[in-house]
Amino acid sequence: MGDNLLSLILCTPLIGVLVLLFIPGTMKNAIRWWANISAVAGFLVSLPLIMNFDKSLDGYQFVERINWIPALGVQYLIGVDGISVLMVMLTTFMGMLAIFSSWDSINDKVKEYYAMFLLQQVGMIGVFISLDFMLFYVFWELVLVPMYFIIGVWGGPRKLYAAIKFFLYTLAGGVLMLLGIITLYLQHIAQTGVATFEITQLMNTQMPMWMEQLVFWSFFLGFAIKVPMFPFHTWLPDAHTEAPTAGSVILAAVLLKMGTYGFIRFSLPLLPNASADRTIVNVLVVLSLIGIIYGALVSLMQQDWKKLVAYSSVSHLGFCTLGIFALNEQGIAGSVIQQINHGISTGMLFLIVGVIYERRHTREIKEYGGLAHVMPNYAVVFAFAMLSSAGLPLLNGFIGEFTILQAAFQANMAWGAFAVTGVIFGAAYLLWLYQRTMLGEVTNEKNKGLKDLNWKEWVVFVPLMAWAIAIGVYPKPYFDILEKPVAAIVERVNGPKAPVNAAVIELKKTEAR
Amino acid sequence: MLDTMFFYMFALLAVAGAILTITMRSAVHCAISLIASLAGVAGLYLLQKAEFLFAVQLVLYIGGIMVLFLFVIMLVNLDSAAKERQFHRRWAGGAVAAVLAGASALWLLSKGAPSFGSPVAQAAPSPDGNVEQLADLLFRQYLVPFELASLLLLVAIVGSVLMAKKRTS
Amino acid sequence: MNFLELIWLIPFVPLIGAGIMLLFGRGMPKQLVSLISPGAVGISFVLSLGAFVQLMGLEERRHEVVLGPWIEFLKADWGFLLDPLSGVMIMVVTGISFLIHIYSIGYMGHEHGPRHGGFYRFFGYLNLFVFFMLMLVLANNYVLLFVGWEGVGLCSYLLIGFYFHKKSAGDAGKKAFIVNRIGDAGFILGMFLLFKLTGSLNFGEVSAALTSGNFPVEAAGWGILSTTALLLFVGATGKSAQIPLYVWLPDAMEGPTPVSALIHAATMVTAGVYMVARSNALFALTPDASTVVAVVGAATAIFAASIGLVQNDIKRVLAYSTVSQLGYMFLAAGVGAYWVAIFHLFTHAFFKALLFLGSGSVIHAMSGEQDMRRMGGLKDKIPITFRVMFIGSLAIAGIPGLAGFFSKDEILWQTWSSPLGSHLLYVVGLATAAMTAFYMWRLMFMTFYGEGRMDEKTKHHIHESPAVMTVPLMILAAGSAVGGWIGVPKVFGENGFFQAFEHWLEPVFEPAAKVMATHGEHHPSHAVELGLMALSVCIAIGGILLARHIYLALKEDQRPTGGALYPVLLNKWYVDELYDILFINGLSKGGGTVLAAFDRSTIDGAVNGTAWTTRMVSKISMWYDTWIVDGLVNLSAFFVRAASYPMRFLHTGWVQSYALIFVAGVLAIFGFYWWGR
Amino acid sequence: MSSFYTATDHFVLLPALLLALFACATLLFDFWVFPESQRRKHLVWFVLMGEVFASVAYFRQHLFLSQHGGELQAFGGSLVVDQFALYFHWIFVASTVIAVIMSYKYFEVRDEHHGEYYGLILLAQCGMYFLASGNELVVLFVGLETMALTFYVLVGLLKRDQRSNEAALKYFLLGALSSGLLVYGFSLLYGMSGSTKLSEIGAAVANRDSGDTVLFLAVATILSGLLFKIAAAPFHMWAPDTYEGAPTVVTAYLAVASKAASLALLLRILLGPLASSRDVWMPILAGAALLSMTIGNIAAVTQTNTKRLLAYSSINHAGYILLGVVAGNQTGIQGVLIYTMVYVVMTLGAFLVLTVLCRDTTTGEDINDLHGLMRRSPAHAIWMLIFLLSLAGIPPTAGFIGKYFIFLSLIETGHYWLAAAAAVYVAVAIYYYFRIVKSMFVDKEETEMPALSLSLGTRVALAATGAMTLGIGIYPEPFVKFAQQTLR
Amino acid sequence: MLHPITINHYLVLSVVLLAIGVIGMLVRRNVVVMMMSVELILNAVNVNLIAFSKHLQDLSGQIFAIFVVVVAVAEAAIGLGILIALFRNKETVQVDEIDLLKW
Repeated sequence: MGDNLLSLILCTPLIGVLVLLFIPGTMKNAIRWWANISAVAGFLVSLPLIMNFDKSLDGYQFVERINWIPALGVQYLIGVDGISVLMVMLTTFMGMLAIFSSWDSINDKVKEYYAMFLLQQVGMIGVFISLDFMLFYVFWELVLVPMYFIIGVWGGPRKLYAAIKFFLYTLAGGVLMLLGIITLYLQHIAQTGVATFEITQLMNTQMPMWMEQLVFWSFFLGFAIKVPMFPFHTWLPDAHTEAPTAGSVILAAVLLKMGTYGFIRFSLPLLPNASADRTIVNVLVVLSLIGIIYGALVSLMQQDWKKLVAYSSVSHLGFCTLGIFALNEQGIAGSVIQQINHGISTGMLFLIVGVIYERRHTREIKEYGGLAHVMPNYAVVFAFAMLSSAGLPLLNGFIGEFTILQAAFQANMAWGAFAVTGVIFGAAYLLWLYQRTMLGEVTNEKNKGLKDLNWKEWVVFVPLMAWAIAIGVYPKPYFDILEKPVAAIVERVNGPKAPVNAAVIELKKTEAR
Repeated sequence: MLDTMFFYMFALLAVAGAILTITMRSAVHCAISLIASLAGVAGLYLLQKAEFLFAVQLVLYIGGIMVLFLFVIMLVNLDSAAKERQFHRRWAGGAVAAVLAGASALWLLSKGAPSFGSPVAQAAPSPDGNVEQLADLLFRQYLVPFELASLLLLVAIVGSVLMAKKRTS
Repeated sequence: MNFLELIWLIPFVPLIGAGIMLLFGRGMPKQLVSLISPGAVGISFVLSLGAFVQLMGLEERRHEVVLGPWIEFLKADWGFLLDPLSGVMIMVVTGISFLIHIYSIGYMGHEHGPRHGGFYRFFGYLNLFVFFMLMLVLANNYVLLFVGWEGVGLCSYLLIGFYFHKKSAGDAGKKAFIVNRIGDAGFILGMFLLFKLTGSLNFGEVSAALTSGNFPVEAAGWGILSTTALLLFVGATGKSAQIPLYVWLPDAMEGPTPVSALIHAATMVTAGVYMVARSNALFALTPDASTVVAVVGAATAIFAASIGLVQNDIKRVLAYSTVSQLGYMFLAAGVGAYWVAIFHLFTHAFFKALLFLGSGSVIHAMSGEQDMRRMGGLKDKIPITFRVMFIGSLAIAGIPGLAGFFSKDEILWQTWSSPLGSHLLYVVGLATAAMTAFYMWRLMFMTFYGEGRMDEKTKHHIHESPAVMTVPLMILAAGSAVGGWIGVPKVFGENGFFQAFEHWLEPVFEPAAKVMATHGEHHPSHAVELGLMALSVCIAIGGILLARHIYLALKEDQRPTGGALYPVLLNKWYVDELYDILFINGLSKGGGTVLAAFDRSTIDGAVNGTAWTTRMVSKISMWYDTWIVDGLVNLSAFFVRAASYPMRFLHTGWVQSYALIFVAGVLAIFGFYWWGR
Repeated sequence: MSSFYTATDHFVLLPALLLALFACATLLFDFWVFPESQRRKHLVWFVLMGEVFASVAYFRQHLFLSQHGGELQAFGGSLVVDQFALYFHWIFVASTVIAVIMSYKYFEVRDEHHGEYYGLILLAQCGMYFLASGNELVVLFVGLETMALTFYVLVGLLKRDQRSNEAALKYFLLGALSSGLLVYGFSLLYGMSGSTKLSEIGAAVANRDSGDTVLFLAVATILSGLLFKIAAAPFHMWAPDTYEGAPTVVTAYLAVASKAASLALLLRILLGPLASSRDVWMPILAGAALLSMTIGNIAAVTQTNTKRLLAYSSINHAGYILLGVVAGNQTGIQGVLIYTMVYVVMTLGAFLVLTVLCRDTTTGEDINDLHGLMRRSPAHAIWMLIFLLSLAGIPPTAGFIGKYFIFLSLIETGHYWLAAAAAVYVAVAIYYYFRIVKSMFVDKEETEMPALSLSLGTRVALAATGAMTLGIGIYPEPFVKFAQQTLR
Repeated sequence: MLHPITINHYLVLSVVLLAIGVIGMLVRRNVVVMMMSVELILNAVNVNLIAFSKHLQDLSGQIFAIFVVVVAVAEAAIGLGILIALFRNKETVQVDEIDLLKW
């Protein structure tokens, strides 16, 4: 088992799907049970991964290699480093919770729903463990289809628009990225004569700067749309708003991370020169900053609860990309941690919207108000999620945001200064949302009889809250596990010498110690 | 010289027939013009020492196809069809495009005409024509297309019967 | 028992209390809540006391406990630092908190939250607050300090919005949180810059680096240090309600009165002062930044005091008073007299807590009435409250012998005499002192003297508060009375005990002192000092008398109206309105059409102009997002769809048009030939 | 030319002979051998038997070639069997088999019986045989016409249906025009070289400089004829109308087999005799490819008739295939071959599902007819989804592998902009393919429609195409190897 | 005037016939006449082939021409068959009235 652990993690949901197909569609509860069992199993089998992961080692662990399409140089090559191991854990964990949270909310086409969800798990895990670029790409695209259905079949009123927009947007990015991958691959062949998509090998490719930049932009399109970065973000609010709760959760918690993960795993190490290019870094940072501020501003104005949370994702992911393109160790590590944080906090926020949506079937903020009176526990959980999202110290959001801010500041003070405003706005839109929905008198008669959280909902929220606190109070394990891979990436981008900061403080005497 | 005269005569016949084919109002007249045109081309075949083809042209085309055409015209021809406009409303566009295409082709040919070089020295024409040689070629080198042509004709027979026959049930 | 090693328990005991309250408190009887929650703070107080005493016995008077790593690369550990400064702070925090917890048992016992059981929630929040406040003062690095810093902001938010069914309470809480966040943004940047400069955010290491001599004093012009200092100060202005970020504090009075006393008077708002004092090594190196601090402090002091002159809400008077007094503290810090700032913080904690709790007692007696115009003549009906308030008012007015006198007078003297100070600032400080005396006694006269102006029903209900409330009042009154004697001006002779406060804090402010020493000592004469002292006493008494004259002697219609100034002051210098005009009306007149779209009701919901600018921008952003960014996407989709029709309609069904296109295709190929060559 | 009909000749021609034989036999048996009631069933089995025989013959050729390598020439070089030809032969066999299986049920539903149909399909395959194996202009031309004429008839097979008549007529008229131009180009080729053999023409063409106008005229006319056959823009106009009007099974067969055969011809000519004038035809093909993708994708966006939609999709795929020819290197041609195979499989699959939908009550042609398919018949819906994903080129389906090779070759040869355009059109394509998906999975049917029952043959065919579509996508190694070996 | 006839004359004639045929395809409404135009086109090809055959002294051109004739015959047969089938249903041979299939 130890040798094939990753394959096992990858296959568990797949086996789940296959068995699911043989359960008659009318046995809804049996389907639910089985889907949940598969998801829990998926999480359980991923536990040995983090337990046996040796963070003191460089490079990849649990590597499995099978020649898949030798004619093209494509291998089934999977393995994890510190970054991906966190992502895999996030995926299995959030997937488990998301699946559990759908128990009551999905009553139509239950079998298909769970099948899609589990299939999506496979795709996402695959994305995070692939060490072969083509394998990665296959999983990358594989994720699209289940998500399309999750949004398009079980979604809200404008689900089809949202679903196809999501699909088209990300697919277009993905295909253009494929062109970049191919260019890289061909360059590698031209130089070494070896046809391979293995990323560690592709790293040896030397390319002229213009070509490297071209490839970078092509990767950029793929990843930035997925993240999504500022001008490519408009699919996100629609997709989030229309998706069923669990879909939104998994979309926010895991799917978007594929983009940032792509930047970290591929753009930076494979194209170090382009990634360090001033113009490119500036463009990306500026887009991130715009995303941070713009996402927050737009959030402020939303009348739709879920859309607000969706736009806040744009803002949060702006932090993630900012961290990446600060191009220093704290930035990337912070970015990864922030990605997890965003998964937890925004996941919670979506679950919270889902709880109320299920009771009232509307997401209009003005329909609510004073919910704290009728649903006190709900209000507490919401407050917790809100604070976690707003980056309150001792909760998870703070660690990521603060680290990223520091890293950005380290790279360029102006970046840090602009990014900090996102922290203010972040508090503003969330508090305002909280006030409009939770506080005040209960104005709407329909809200008077609402039930507070039931045990199933608690079961989902409690682990998330615990995790949020755990990261906030003791983030060291995360930093530790990220240390080696992040250092390797930074060294690759910035060269072996200490990073040269853009703004070196000029002191009259010797430099500060 | 005679060749030249004949050429122009046949060519004129062919072209005039062709023009009439596409301009005459009645389909029957068109068919007759086409016969003239085909006859002109047949004459050209003769000029070019393609006697066998000349014969084929006369027998097969004029004797065969044109009868078929006329037959069909008779079959489907309504008097009303003859009274209709023979050109559709936007005929000018089509004509201009085709003329342009033809002119371009001519221009291209005229530019490249020298590339065909001078004619290969003529062997002494055999008195009984070249049918024999032709047959030899056809049944040896072109055996495959010959056999294939039979399939083609089979398709044509089956197809036209299938299409044209009335549904029995 | 080694209390020094247990200092980390000081914050965590209240945290446990908070946890118990918030998780299990709902089912608990009130008695149990009243036992656990104040008890937890009591334990903290005992631990603090023990640690404080043991600290006195230490050679170096500094003890650090590191529990473990937190954010390693910033050198931010779970580290706790007990030194004289934090020692004073934990004593103040735990002490005052304990008293206020006790008081609250009585105060909140009568009040129910919006839903049954608000009692436990209140104590949960209060405990949580104490936890964060203690984290703030005990942290050994800036990041952990920031934890407390944000945490107290959160608790402030929660407690201001405690009556969350009231919209105004929710608004006020949100305003507080967001305004604080603006300050925090500056603070965060300040921290980053500091880290960049010194490579650490540990107090000790930062301080050591700054005093290592590698950093010259930025006497002339602005440098990186000044920027850093100012950024930190921006954070302080947010938390400590200084211009321009003071706007949240008066609104914060929406919260229950004990909260106002604890958070918005005695402890949390002083965090900014604490932080500036903690960063004294930095501020000392940046005289210009220090001057900014002093000027802002002085300006806030007089500005807030002037508003306080005319407020009619008893708690609002105290709120503006708090802002004003905090201005004093910054004035002191700005002129380099850090210990005085902390000293005033210390004394202020007593008398302002006292005054707030007293006012709470008054409000309690008045069945919730807060408007002083409907009070009067309460002197005899609630005698204990009256007496303790009397002491507090004297103290804050600066009557010699009481706590306020020593600290305030020391500030004024330092302002006059410090190399960083100036006589102009002194004058401002003096004027503020006069106003302080006036408004405090205006409050006293309007509340306790003269005729009762309340309606009959209320009058009937007036009663003295229970002992659980009055006892803490009395303890605080005692503190207000004698608390100043450990910081007697040196002009009265130097004696270990009477200057204990200054000496105690000396090691902490050593870095600043070192730098200040380079400015050169100059010793103004004792005569001047005594003269100024007399002046300020006279001024204070003058203020009291004036208030007595106007509010006791004169009838209502005879009172001077204050002319044109009165409405200005009453409307708080129109600052909120100014924000409105600047950011809303100006724009609305300029771009009426855009604003026409605005929903009037949401405008009402706007807490202030800044929020409105933001909202305006965000509305534009959203518009932009919907119509431009997304619009482009939809537009291209639309174009594809639109282009689809002509392409489909090429297929007219008419075969000759197809043939024509075919020929056109051939022509196009020919065309390519000409074009291509 | 010593012997008249050698063993080699026989060996090479055998599959065509068998096919012709079975075709004639089918035509005859239709009249009197098989009992009326079971005639259709017997005919299907008989045709399949013919395919088996042909396959055996092909297989023997295949074995021979893999043992001896190179190619087999017959009839003085008129016919040639090489791996390239065999590759296409296999495609023809496969598509014919599936088309025949599809037809059984379809014609029953449409209440049309034409025994000739089966004969004609075999005759069409015969024509295709000569297209793929012909090495000489006359063979190619007559082969092409054999195939084309058969299709004209097949398209018009539903004689009572005006739309079918009309489709046949339109296809015929335009087809005649295009083959006229094509053969005009052939005549010029002949004029330039004095021979009808491709190898000799190649030699003559190579002697001309690339600016030669006659050569250009020949290329232009030949290309317009060939592009017409593979339905590439701007010579695509016939396709939507013909696809729509023709019986669905014929549409399927036309879309795959005719296109594949014409492609074989196109490759034979462009990579054979015209290889040296690459500079002339490459830009034309690039333009046609771009135009095809544009028109195919964009016009399909608002199309509501599924057959028309698939017609546009096939125009689009023609564009992609041409891009591989534009790239023109080893990878590109390999891409063309793989793409063609993939295209055949997935298009047949998609049409299979449409055929199944064709019932008394519904033609299955409108996109609304697919409403609620997921509920009515999940298996079909899922198979259709897989085919559509493949058509769009989403991994891990076969379509992706095809597109991948096209992209690969384009980038390899530096055609970045073409690659980018091709990539962007993938997204556009998804839009309309997913309108079908939406219709199947999301929309509810307005009227209750009966659940679908399937004949065994359809099941097998569906499973086969589906398995191929997924199989090539998930484990493309053998197919890629196959294509590579073809080009060696 | 009477200069010797070269291959070029034939080529020109061929193009002219071809063009006329194409024009006929494009402008005539009667399907039967359109089919005649197809015959014209194929004849143009034959003129070409024969001319080349003569010019090059190579008989295969003639063979090719024969096959073209055969194809023309077959095409005409099929085309006319289709036309008859259509005519049975539609009662028209005017091509612009045949537009059921569009868009």
